[in-house]
Amino acid sequence: MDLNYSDRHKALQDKVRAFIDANKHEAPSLANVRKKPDRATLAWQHKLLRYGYVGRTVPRQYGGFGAEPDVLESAIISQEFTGAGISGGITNQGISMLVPTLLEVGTEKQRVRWIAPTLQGEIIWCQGYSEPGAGSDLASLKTHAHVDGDDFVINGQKIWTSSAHFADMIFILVRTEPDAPKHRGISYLLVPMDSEGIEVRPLKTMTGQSTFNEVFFTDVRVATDQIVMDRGDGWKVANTTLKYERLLLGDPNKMLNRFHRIVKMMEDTRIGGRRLMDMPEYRDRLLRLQGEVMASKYHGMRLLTEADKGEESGVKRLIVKYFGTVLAHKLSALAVDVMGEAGLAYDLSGLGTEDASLWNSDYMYDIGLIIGGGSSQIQKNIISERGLGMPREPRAEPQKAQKTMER
Amino acid sequence: MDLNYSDRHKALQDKVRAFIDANKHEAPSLANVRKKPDRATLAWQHKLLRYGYVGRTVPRQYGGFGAEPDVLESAIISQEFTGAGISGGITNQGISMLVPTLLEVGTEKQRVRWIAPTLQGEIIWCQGYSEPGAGSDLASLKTHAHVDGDDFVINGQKIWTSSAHFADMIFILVRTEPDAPKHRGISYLLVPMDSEGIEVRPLKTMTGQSTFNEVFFTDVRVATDQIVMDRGDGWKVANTTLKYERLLLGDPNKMLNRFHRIVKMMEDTRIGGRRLMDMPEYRDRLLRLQGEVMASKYHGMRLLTEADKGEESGVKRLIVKYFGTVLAHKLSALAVDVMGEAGLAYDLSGLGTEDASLWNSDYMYDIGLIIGGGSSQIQKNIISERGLGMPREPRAEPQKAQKTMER
Amino acid sequence: MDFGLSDEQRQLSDILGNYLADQLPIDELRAVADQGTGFSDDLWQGLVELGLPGLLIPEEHGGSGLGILDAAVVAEALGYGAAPAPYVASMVMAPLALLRSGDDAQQAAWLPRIAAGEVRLGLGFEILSGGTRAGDIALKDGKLSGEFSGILDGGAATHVLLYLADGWAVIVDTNTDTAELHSATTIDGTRPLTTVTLTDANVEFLDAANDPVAAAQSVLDAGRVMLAADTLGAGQRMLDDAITYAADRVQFDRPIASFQAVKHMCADVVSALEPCRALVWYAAYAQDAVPDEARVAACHAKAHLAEVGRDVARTTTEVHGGMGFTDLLGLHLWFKRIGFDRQVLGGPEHCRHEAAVAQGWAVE
Amino acid sequence: MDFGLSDEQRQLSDILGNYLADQLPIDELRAVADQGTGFSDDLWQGLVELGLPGLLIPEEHGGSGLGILDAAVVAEALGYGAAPAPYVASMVMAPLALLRSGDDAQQAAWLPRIAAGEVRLGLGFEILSGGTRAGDIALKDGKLSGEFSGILDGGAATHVLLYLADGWAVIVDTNTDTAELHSATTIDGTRPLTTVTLTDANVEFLDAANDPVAAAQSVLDAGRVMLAADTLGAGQRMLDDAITYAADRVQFDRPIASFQAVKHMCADVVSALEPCRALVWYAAYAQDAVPDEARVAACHAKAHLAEVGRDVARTTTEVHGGMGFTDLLGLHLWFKRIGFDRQVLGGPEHCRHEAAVAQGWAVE
Repeated sequence: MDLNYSDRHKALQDKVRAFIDANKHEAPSLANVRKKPDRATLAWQHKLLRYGYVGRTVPRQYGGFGAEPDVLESAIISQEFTGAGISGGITNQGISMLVPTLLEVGTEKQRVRWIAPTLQGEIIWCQGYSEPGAGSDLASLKTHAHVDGDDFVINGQKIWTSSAHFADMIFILVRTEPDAPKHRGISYLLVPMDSEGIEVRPLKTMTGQSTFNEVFFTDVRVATDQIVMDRGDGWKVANTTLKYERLLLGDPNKMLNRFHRIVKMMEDTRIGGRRLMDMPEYRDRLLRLQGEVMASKYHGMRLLTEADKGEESGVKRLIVKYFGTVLAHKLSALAVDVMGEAGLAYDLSGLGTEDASLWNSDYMYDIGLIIGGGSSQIQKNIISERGLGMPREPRAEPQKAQKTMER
Repeated sequence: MDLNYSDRHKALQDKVRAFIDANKHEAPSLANVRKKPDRATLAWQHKLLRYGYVGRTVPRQYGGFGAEPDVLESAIISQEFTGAGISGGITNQGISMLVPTLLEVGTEKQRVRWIAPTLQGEIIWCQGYSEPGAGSDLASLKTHAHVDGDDFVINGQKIWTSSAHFADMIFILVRTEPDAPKHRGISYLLVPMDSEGIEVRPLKTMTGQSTFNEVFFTDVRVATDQIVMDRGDGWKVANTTLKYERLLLGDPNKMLNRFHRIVKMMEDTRIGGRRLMDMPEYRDRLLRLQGEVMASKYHGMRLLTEADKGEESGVKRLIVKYFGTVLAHKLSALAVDVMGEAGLAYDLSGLGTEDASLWNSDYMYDIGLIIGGGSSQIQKNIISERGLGMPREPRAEPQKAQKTMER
Repeated sequence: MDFGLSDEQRQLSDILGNYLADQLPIDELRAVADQGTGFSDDLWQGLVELGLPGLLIPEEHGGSGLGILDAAVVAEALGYGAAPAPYVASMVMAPLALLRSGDDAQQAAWLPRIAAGEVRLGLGFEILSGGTRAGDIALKDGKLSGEFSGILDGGAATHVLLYLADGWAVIVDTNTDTAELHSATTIDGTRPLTTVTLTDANVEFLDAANDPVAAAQSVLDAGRVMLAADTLGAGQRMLDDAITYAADRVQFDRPIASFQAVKHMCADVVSALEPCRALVWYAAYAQDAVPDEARVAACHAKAHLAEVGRDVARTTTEVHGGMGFTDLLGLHLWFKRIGFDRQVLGGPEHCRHEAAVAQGWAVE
Repeated sequence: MDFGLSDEQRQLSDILGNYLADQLPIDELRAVADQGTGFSDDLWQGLVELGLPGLLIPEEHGGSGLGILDAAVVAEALGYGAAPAPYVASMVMAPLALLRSGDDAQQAAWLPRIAAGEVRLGLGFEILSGGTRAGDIALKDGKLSGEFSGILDGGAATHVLLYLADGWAVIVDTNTDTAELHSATTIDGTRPLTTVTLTDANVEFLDAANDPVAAAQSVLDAGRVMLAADTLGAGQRMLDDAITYAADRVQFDRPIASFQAVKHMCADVVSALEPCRALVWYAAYAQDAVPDEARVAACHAKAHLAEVGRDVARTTTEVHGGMGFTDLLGLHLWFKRIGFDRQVLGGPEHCRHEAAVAQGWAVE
């Protein structure tokens, strides 16, 4: 057990801190990282690329920094930028998912064409996986494409597509082989978002915001060479991509930071003249959560260590999404509760505080996080089957694409 | 809404109270109701029968009191005896389950032969349903009987058989038609416990007590006319029996009485010099449970009313076992917790109090109740499928007896 | 013994339920919620025609003279429909306040106008307003000044009825320069929370009660029972929707309702929610018929429904998966309604503490 | 950074785990538990041979001079095996008490004998004894009288080490007429709780600590971490058993492990339990290496494991169905072990309150 970084990692941490100190005046607002990048954002991105704080392990020939993969280095870089409240670069699924996927299964031509512009923020990607009828059961997706001359012609609908309203490209799963078994009839295509026949509609959620979209495809044409791997390999490609998503380790301090915000609020706020921290019922709930938050933090450090050593974390990794999202929701629930009526405020006029509005938004968004990216029920299936080796349920019917898919 | 009894029911309540007052000196100890009845117990049983406080709705020709069924009357009688801490008669599954079953599906000969002696406490019954390998999936039972001359010959094992160590008779489910579908291969037999080849072994549970038994059958012979309904009808008969078990409504005040015991303890006990009720964390838990206890009580009154009116209570009835057993366990958990180290005591020597020992026993026994008679998981299947009309799971295999059953 | 609703109460529930199902389709509801006033003129007129404002008002004053259990039946139906209508304060608490603390003349002046739907009173308790600052309401020469927040049903109120910290009730006309109303956007678009800023405002005192604090508490308790009933209705709606959605939604070639995990979520919800119905009924009935238990029952109904409601709201949303998180089905309107009910007139910890005090288990 | 166990710690865990799996079959364990002394001579000798009593004792006094994280690894393995052995008090807290508060002569006198397995100290804190009467321990002319309850590892102790209410520690020889031990049957047969009745007993004071209260607290904290680790091990065992049982048990023509409900119960258990491992490790490590966080971490490890442990114990018992409720599999020995760990040295509410005090969020 050693909670300190090695000299090498300590040196990197110092270097990142120095970089942030020296350059933070140039950093774009954090609010901009999920928008179409402006000039300042692009300049910041290019600088981060040069220093290796973005695209760190991407080979130099594809526009990256060419460093050896090192989990702790990545974690340190991410923690330092987050901790300082400074943008760590453009965040989109092109950088986090498509780039590693192309590195693993793309052709040389595809790597050369897409990776560098993606890292540089010149191409923003969105992800077209989920559909209204294919959520937990993603492989039942119905958006389909048939070949017409040199093109695929795509029809269907995707949902939960964040960034679609400003993305340049979408990587998308479509059914191209309607007669093949469910998982083997899917292809993975790269499609320009300005193609004729694509319509993006904002998707409003319970928080009132529209951070997601629905994307409709009507006879959208894309050249047949815009495919990654072969026809019918899409499920395999997507799982490569998902693997990288799963590899992204959360910041072990994330829950702790959230917890400290509640502590501060409970220490500073009086409701009906009484300090929130002095109400034993609330305080005991706070302390219960502190125990969970500490467990979450040290579990995260344990996972980082294992990843650093190249060990398989198995069930330890698989539980993170489930317990993490539920814990986040418990934290926001406490925050909302302790504010009483003042905690109902959902704008900043009159009643309530900024805290109330933000925590309420979190309280609802956290439910979205519990559901999204594999609901708790799916997570528990994964944990028990892949993590604990428990048997699958008997299948309802043989695994094949349904007729309705072929309309 | 009317919380008062009608004049007729009030009159019954007065009558029962007067009876208890006048006769309680004759009542046997409550500790004896689940033992082999002694002379005092039998005398009390006969008196209760005469007054109609036992066998109330059983027709006179079978030794009962011959009253019209009336749910509130039964509830009042039960509550008065329980409330006064006085035995309401011998408790065994012969009286609660077999008698109503014989009344519904028994032959005239069976009714005449078994019902009166059972009510009078001359024949004590135990129930042979569950097996080590057939719990939730009761219909997969493997104890079997074949016909040899005028006898069934029974081999196999039953478990969870309370009273078996002193019972005179057992009503038992055995597989008699190995080639029939699972649910249609079972017969319901009435077997003397002194038959050669029956061995009773006490079954110790986590509480340390042995209130249950295992019963082993080795070539046990019973005459073929000792069957209720026909061969293969056993599952139907058992469901008649279970219907009566399910009809037994709990006392709405049961949880409330338990709750009041905790209140008293928390008001009277000091740990480390501090009154338990003055510890806000414990008090808030107590109050949370008070809300649940009140909901449970009024829900029970609602069910009584519906039963009294002959209405079907549907899901309202189906949830009772699940939430009731879980609530009981939450109450005993609080009781154990508030006593701290003193709450660990499990005998009455030295450390701790009678309370500690009793609550600890309850804390464990309550888990048995959550599991027994259909675990929480089975209860939730029943609630969602029968109560909420949700579809069953697809079956793993066609429903039939397995080969292993026919050894 | 007859623990349950009368035929008339079932009818009342059915009529109102059918009315809301017909007259308040989800698009209409969403449109009203987006405004955030908690008020729709059409709906209001409909409820007036159904006689709701006069429910608790004696017949001599133009009402139907029903009891608090009847009012709870209505609250449950309104919660089931997430009806954006001033009910808890305007139709239940304010009439009760006048009946408990108004003199004959005040009752004769106010109650018929409330019953007729001509005046709508918002209502607030200074002591529960949840303000993060210390209260600053001052009474000087019979005029009231200061800021008073946490007012229920203030979105389209003609007057507000305020309980001051000492238990006295006053009515303020909102249509004057001395009273300025601001309704904040809360999570629940169907019912706002309102702040009134008073500057030497004329007030009408309701001071005919022998025990003003007890009178104020009984009004508060009735309001809490209504909020509990509202949560009950909203929770039942979310459960019904979840069961329907799960039956229709197919994943892995099966309706998700056939998955044990989904079934057990629904079983957990109904097992927690259904006993709440009896608790709410009893608490409502006790307000009129069992005075000794009225306080404790009201506190527990409010607190217990708040806790169960939260779990119900989250679980049923999860059953809906991603669709539950979108605005597409409008399910979140009920989720937020339950969240609102939880926090106003005292959160669950607060209510439980009051129940403890009422039973002598804690000091105030 | 290297958050995890060293190879040596893994080895220690494996060796002890294998030893217990071999030497403590369920029948043997049940037999010892039925006696209720928490002591088996064979097992004790085995643990002495493995060097456990000297784990924390410096090499100069015949021990191996390891740290509290090593001790926690051992505690987890003992919990996994439900080992009926005096460990938490005899092998961890008592040596630490001597190291923190004993002078050189006392250390030289006691520690080698502890390391050799010749003396076994029970240990108790007057302030946490959980007695329902006010404490009645009196010190007069250097002799101690009164009843002292809640002593850990007192079942076969040669001496007891008592922390008096003011933080002073004393050692009492139990083999005299002036000290009478009574070990009560608790729910956990593998570890009793003992009461000692003293009548003008001679005591040896450990009074070399500069800050006796801080020294006492650090011993208490270490004990709490050990109990947390014990629960972790016991919980892991129950989960492992549940998974195995569910895979073997067939109902409705399927192993019950293939039912979603059963799978999700196990998923809930592992999701709660596995992060506890990191918390326990950290709390143990902090006792030696992060003094500023040692108290809070120990309190939270104890409290959090108590809460998680309870859920784990109940859920895994439920997975076993009726068999979990019988004595046939002996599963209840772990259930009870977890229940014992929860209550001794301060229940979870108590520990959380101490954590709040330590962080300035509450007053004592």
